[in-house]
Amino acid sequence: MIQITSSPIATEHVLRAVGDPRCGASVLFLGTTRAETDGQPTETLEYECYEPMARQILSELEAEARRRWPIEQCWVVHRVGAVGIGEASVAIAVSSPHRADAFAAGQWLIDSVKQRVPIWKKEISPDGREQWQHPQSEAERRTRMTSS
Amino acid sequence: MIQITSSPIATEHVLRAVGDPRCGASVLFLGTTRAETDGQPTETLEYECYEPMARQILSELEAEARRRWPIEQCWVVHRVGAVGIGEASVAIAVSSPHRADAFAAGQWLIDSVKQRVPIWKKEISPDGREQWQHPQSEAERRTRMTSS
Amino acid sequence: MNVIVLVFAEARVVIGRSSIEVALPSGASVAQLRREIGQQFPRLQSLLGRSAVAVNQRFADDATTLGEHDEIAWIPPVSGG
Amino acid sequence: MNVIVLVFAEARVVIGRSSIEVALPSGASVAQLRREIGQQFPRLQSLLGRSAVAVNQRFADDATTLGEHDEIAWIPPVSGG
Repeated sequence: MIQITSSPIATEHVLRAVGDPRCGASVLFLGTTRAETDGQPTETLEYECYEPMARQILSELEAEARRRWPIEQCWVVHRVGAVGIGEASVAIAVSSPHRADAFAAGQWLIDSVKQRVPIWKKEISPDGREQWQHPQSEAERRTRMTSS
Repeated sequence: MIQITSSPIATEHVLRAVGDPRCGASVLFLGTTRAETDGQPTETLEYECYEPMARQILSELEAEARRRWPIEQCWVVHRVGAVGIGEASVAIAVSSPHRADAFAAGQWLIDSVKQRVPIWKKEISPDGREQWQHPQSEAERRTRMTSS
Repeated sequence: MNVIVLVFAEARVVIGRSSIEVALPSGASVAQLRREIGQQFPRLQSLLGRSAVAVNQRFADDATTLGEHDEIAWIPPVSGG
Repeated sequence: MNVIVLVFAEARVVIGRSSIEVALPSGASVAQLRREIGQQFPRLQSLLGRSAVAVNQRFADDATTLGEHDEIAWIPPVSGG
């Protein structure tokens, strides 16, 4: 299940939705807005999305995750618009009979979302400065992959 | 934070509790009762616990996870008593500035809970047969580590 | 032919519009589109060089040829999640 | 000396009690305790062989010596999670 929404992500709903009597393991990942990035304070984040293509790529990622791991339920929810400190910008939940698969699929999905989905983040600092995040290079992109 | 409880696990509360403005990533793992194990139907599970020692070991596991990964918040909740199909017997939630640490710590914690904490599971089948789960050997224990 | 190119994020803000119209010879490729955009918006050349181009909601390489009715998008490096 | 040993799960059910009292020479080790329990409950020897022993809520090896006031527990293979 793929969702792109400008409302706060209903994490409890996502978690309930991946519950499955065939599954012994559910893994939920939440990406949330940090108060600081590299020592710079953040007031809020704003996400822009090329929505039809983002839906398309997210659906492909879900299909690929289902091919690679025996997962039963899979939800990827990405928020767009303004997201305050501590709020979730992305939620990924998978359930699987065995926990190693749920962890692996969840981690692969969030890594892939960050690399491949046409969504962009703007950081707004408390003094009003706005900075679009466009990773500079492969090296920087690899750094980003290990961040948040 | 360590909890051993005979009430249903309040997963949304656990998730909120690990939210932290310093953290960009939260990972929640839920271990839930499957309707079948190796083709055998399960009606319910019952967990027995040597509680003071279980608390002691769980606290040590939390401390070790905090030493090994830069996690900010860490909750391990284990349910005891009867747990119905689809309900969570264990919830593990960690938050971290960087998501790879949250995934690694969460996975290590559930693996360690299954190996080291004095808690025992009894499977009760629909026809009333009861079977305590006492893994036979290291090899079988390794198999269990990859299950649920 | 004239193609419409959707633009996003920093490119959108600098250009001040969410799409641009670009005149190209008919049957032009993504590579030609990139050159034309780079000439129109020299301030965005560095960002353009790091960007992808999508045609009909799929990432496209430089050799892909374009038609007037294709949905074309300039995709700056992504930063979702 | 007499020590009290807490028992759990299948051991508890087979024995029918949640603790047992075991008579041991004073200063006896965990290894001696295991032998004594094995003789008292021959049906549980296989489970006992796969079990751990905890003393004062810590896993203890066979050489650990026991005192009358220690909290001793027979820990069958665990299956939480």
